[in-house]
Amino acid sequence: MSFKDIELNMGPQHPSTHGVLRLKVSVDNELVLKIEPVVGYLHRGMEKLWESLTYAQVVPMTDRLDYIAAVSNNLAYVLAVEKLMGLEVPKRAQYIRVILAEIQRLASHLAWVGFMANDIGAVSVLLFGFEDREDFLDILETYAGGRLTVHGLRVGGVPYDLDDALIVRIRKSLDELPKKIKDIETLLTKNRIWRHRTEGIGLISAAEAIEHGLTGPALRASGVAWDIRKDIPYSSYEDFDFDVPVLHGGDVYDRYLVRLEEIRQSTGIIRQALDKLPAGEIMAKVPRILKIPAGEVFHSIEAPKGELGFYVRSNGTDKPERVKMKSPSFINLQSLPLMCRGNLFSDIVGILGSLDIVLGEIDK
Amino acid sequence: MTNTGFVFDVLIPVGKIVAVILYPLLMTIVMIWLERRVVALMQKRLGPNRVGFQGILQPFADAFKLFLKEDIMQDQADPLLFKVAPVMVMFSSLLAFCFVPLGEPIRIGTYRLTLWIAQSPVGLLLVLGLSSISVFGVIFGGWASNSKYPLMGALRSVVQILSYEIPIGLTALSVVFFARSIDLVEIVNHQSRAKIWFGFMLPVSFVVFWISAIAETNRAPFDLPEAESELVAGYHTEYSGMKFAFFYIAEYAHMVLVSSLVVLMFFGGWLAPFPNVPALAFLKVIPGFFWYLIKIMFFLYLYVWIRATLPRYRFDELIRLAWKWLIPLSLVNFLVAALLWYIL
Amino acid sequence: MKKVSRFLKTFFLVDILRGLAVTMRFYFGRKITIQYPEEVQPSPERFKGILRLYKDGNGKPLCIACKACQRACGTNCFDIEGVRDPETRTLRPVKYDWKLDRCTFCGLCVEACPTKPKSIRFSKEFRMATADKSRLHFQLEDMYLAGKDLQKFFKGESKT
Amino acid sequence: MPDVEIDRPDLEKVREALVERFGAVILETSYAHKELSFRVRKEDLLAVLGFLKTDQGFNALNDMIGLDRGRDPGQSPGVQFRGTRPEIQTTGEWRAEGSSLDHPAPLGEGRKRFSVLYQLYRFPGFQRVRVVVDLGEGEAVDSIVPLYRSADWAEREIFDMFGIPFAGHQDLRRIYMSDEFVGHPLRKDFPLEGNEECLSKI
Repeated sequence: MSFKDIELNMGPQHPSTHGVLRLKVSVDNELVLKIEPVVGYLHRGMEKLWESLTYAQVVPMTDRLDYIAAVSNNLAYVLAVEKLMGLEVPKRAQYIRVILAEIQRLASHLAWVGFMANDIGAVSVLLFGFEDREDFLDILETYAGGRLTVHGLRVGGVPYDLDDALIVRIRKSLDELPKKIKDIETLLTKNRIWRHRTEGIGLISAAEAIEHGLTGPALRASGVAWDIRKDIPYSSYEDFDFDVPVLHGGDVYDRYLVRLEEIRQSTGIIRQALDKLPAGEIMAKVPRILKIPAGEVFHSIEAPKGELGFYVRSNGTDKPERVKMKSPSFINLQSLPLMCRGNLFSDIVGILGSLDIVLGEIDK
Repeated sequence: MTNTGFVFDVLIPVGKIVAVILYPLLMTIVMIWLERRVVALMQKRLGPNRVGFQGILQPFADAFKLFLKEDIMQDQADPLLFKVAPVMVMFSSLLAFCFVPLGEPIRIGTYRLTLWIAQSPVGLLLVLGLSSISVFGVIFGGWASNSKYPLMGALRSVVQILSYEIPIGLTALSVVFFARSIDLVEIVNHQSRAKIWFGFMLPVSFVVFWISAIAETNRAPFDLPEAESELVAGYHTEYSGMKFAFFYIAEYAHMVLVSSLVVLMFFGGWLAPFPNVPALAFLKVIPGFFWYLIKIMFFLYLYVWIRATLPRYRFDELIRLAWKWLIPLSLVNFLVAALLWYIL
Repeated sequence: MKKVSRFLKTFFLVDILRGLAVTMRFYFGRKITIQYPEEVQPSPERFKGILRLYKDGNGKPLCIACKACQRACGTNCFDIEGVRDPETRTLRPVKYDWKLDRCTFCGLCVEACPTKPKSIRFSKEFRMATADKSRLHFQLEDMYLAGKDLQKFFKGESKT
Repeated sequence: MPDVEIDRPDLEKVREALVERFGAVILETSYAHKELSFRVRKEDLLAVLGFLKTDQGFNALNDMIGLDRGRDPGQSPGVQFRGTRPEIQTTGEWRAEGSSLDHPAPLGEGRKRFSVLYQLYRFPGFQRVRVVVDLGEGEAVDSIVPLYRSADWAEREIFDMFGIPFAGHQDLRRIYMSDEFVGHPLRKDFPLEGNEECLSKI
C-alpha cells in the first residue's frame, strides 16, 4: 500500500456523511487529491411515485424529501400547484405559511449548527442545537400533529388556524432563542479551534459559485445577495422587513455566520408575521378533486438549504403528468470537489457539513 | 521462615501486584462512568442512570457485553501483530503504574509498607518511557488491520505522540531541575519540604505539560487518531470484543496515569493542601491517599470537561501548536526557571 | 493595542475558558431528559398517533363505508367494503382492512371523513411496535381497539 | 411564430434580443404564469444557450428537467421485467381514474417523445427563462457542461431517468440507479411491476 495515493471510501456507512452519501476520496497522506461524490443510495423513485398520486396526495410525500425541513418542501410544491391553478390564497393563510416556513428554517438551521459542530468534533453543540430545534419541532407538532413529516400545508391554504395559545407559545420560544444562540456562539464562533477548522476552508468564489449553480446560504457566504424571499417574493414575503446576510469570504466560517444571522432574521420575520397576522379565511375555495388544466409551471422558494423548486406539469387529469423537484442539496453537493481542492482530509467533513445537504432531497 | 516474614515477603508483594492491576482497572471503570455521566450532564442530558446506583454499574455492563461479543479478525490482517497490539497497549499502561507512588509509606511496626511497587531513582523517566511504548501498540494495531482508516489513525498517532513527547520532556525537566531528582517520590517530598507545589511555582510548565498530556493520551480536542467524524474510529476501527476493550481500557488507564503524573509533579501528590495555613491543618487528618485520589479525580474531570466543550483540532494545526507554540514556550519556560533558580 | 489584547486573549486561552464556563453552567443547569416509561411527554391536541375508528355515544359505529378515506389515501392503506343495513338504510362497513405498515400518518383520510364526528381519527397512541409483521394489518374489529387491548393485539395475544 | 403577450419588460427584452439574433431558430415562444420559455431545435441549443449566457447574462443554470410524453401505442416497451402483468394491479380505487401512467396519451404527428428543459437564471436581476429542446427516441442532445458546470449531474440524472444521451458529456453514467440497472425509470412505459433481473447479470 502506498501512502501517496490512498483511495478511501467515505460512506455509505460513515459517521459523518449525513445519511448514505458515498465519497470516493483519493488522499496523499492527509491531503485530498480527488474527491467524487456518489449518490443514489436513498433513491426512492419519488418523482415516479408522484405521477400516480393526485395533487393533494403528493403533499405529504414531499415531507420525505428534505426531512429536516418538511414545511419548506410542502410550501414549494403547494405554491407551484397554486400557481398552475391560478389560485389566490387568503392573506391569513399566506402569513401562517410564512410563520411555519420560518419556524422550519429555524429548526433546520439549528439542526445544521449541531451537525456541523459534531463534524468538527464539538459533540456537545450537537445536543444543544438539537434541543433548541426540538422546541420548534414541538410547535410544528402542536400545529399539525407531526414533528418531522409535518404535512403542514394544503393546496389552497393551511389546514389549521393559529390559535392564541400557539401564538403565545411561538413568542415564548422566540424570546428564549437569542440566549441559546449566544451560548452556541460562545462555544464556537470565537473558539480558536473552530476558527482554525473553518476559516479559509472550502473556499469558493462568487463567480465559481454561480457557475456551479450554488444557492442558499452557501451562495450568500460567497458574496452574492440572492434570496428568493427578497428578489422574487412569494407568499407575502414582500410584507416583511428583513435583511439578507451576505458575507464575502466564501469559506466554511462564513457559511456558518450566514446561517446564524439567518436564524436571527427568521425570528424577526416570525415576529412581524405574528404582529400583522390578518383575520380571514385560511383556505381558498378548492374543489375536492383537483383537476388542473394542462400546463406547466416552475416555482421556487428559498428553503433553508437553498433554492427549492418544483416543476409541475399537468395534463388535465387529477394527477400530475410530471413533477420535478429542483433540490438545492443536489446542486450544492456538485461543487464539493471544487471546494475540497487543496484541503486536508479532515476538512472534507467540515466542508460537506457546511453545505447542509440532506440525502433524502438529493436522491429523491 | 517466620509468619511475619511470609506476610512481608510474599503476601504483601503479591497483594501489591494484584493492586497494581486492579487499581488502574478500577479507576478506568470509575472514569468511564464519570465521563459518560459528566459529558451527559454538560450536554443537558442525564446519561446512564439505570444500571446500579446512578448508573455506576454501566461500565460493568458494557465490559460484559464486550466480553461476550464475537472476536472478529478479518482475513487480510496480520494475525500476530493484530493480536499483540492491544496487549501491548494494555501492558505498557499497566506496567507504568508499578512506578507510580500512591502515597506515603505506612509504618507497621518495624515494617515500612510502601504504596508503590518499585521506587526507581529515574521513576519519572521510566513512567514517561513506558507510557510511550503504547504508541507501538497503536501503530501495530493500525498497520496490522490492513485497512485504510486504521492506518491513517496510526500514522496520525505516531506524529502526534512524537511531537508532544518533546514539550512533555521539557516541562518535566523544569520540575526535575527544581526538585533535583527524577524520582517521583523525591519530587513529592521536595514539594513537601518547600511548602509550595510546583504547579503554583511553575504555572507555565503545568499548563504546557497538561496540554501535551491531553495530546499524548489522544483525548479531545486532540483525539485525531480516533476522530470518529473523519476516521470512523481510527486505529481500532477493525477491533471488536475483548481486543477493543483492551484498547479502550488502556486509553482510560493512560489518562489515569497522566493525571497521576500531573498530580505528583505539580500538585504535591498525596500532600494535603495549604500546608502553610495553620487554620487548615485539620486537612492533614485525611490520609494522603485520599487527597491523591481527589486530585486525580479533578484532573480526570478536567479531561471530560474539555472534551465536552471543544471542537477537534485538525492535523496540521495540531503539529503547528506543538512546534510553534508549546516547544518554544517550554524552552523559554525552562530558561526562566533556570534563571529563577539561580537568583534564589 | 488591539493586537496586543488579541495576543493576550489568545495566550491566556480566554476563548477556551469562556467555552468551559458555558459547559460548566449547563452542568449545573436544568436537564431536558425525559425518563420514558415513567415520564411520558404530553401529546399535543393534534398528535398523529395510530389511526382508530370511533363509535358514537351509544356504542354504534360511526363509519358509513363511504370509502372517502380509501380514495384520499396516497399509499393505499385501506380496503373497505360496506353493505346496506336493511333497518336503517345506511351503509355499514363489513370489511375495513387497514395496513399500518403502509400508513404515512399524513391525515388525508381523517380530513376526507364526512361523518360528524369523524369516524376515523388519530389517537394519541404512539406505541406501535410489534415483533409480528401480521399485526400491522388491521381488520374491522381491530380498528376499535385502544389502550391495553391494542398493546395485546400488537403482542399477538388477542385473536382476530 | 405566434406572438405572445409578455407583461414583463425585462423578459420582453430577452425575447426581442433572441428573435433578433436567431429569428426562425426559435421555434416557439410561450409565456404563461410569468414564465418565459423558448423551444429550439436540438442542433441550435448550444448557440442559443451560449448567446443567453454571454450576451444576455443568464449566468446560472438553475435546473434541467426531463420530460416523457409517452410512446405511441403499438410500440413495444423498452423494458420487460419478469413477472410483469399487462394491467397494473390495483387493490383500491386509487389508481382507477386514468392516471397518465396507465393510458399514455398517443403522441401527436410530428411531436417528439422527450423534452429537456433548461432553466436559466440571471444574476443579478434574478430573471428566469426556460429553453426547451424536443428529442425523439434515442436522439442525443449536446452536453452543456462546457457552458454551465452545474449541468453535470443534471445531465447524468436525465440520462439515468430517461435514457437521453448527452453528446460530449465526459462522465455520462447513471447517477441514482446502479450501473447494472435495466431501463430508465421515469419513462412512461417503465413497468411498475415485476422483478428486475439485474443481479443475475453481474
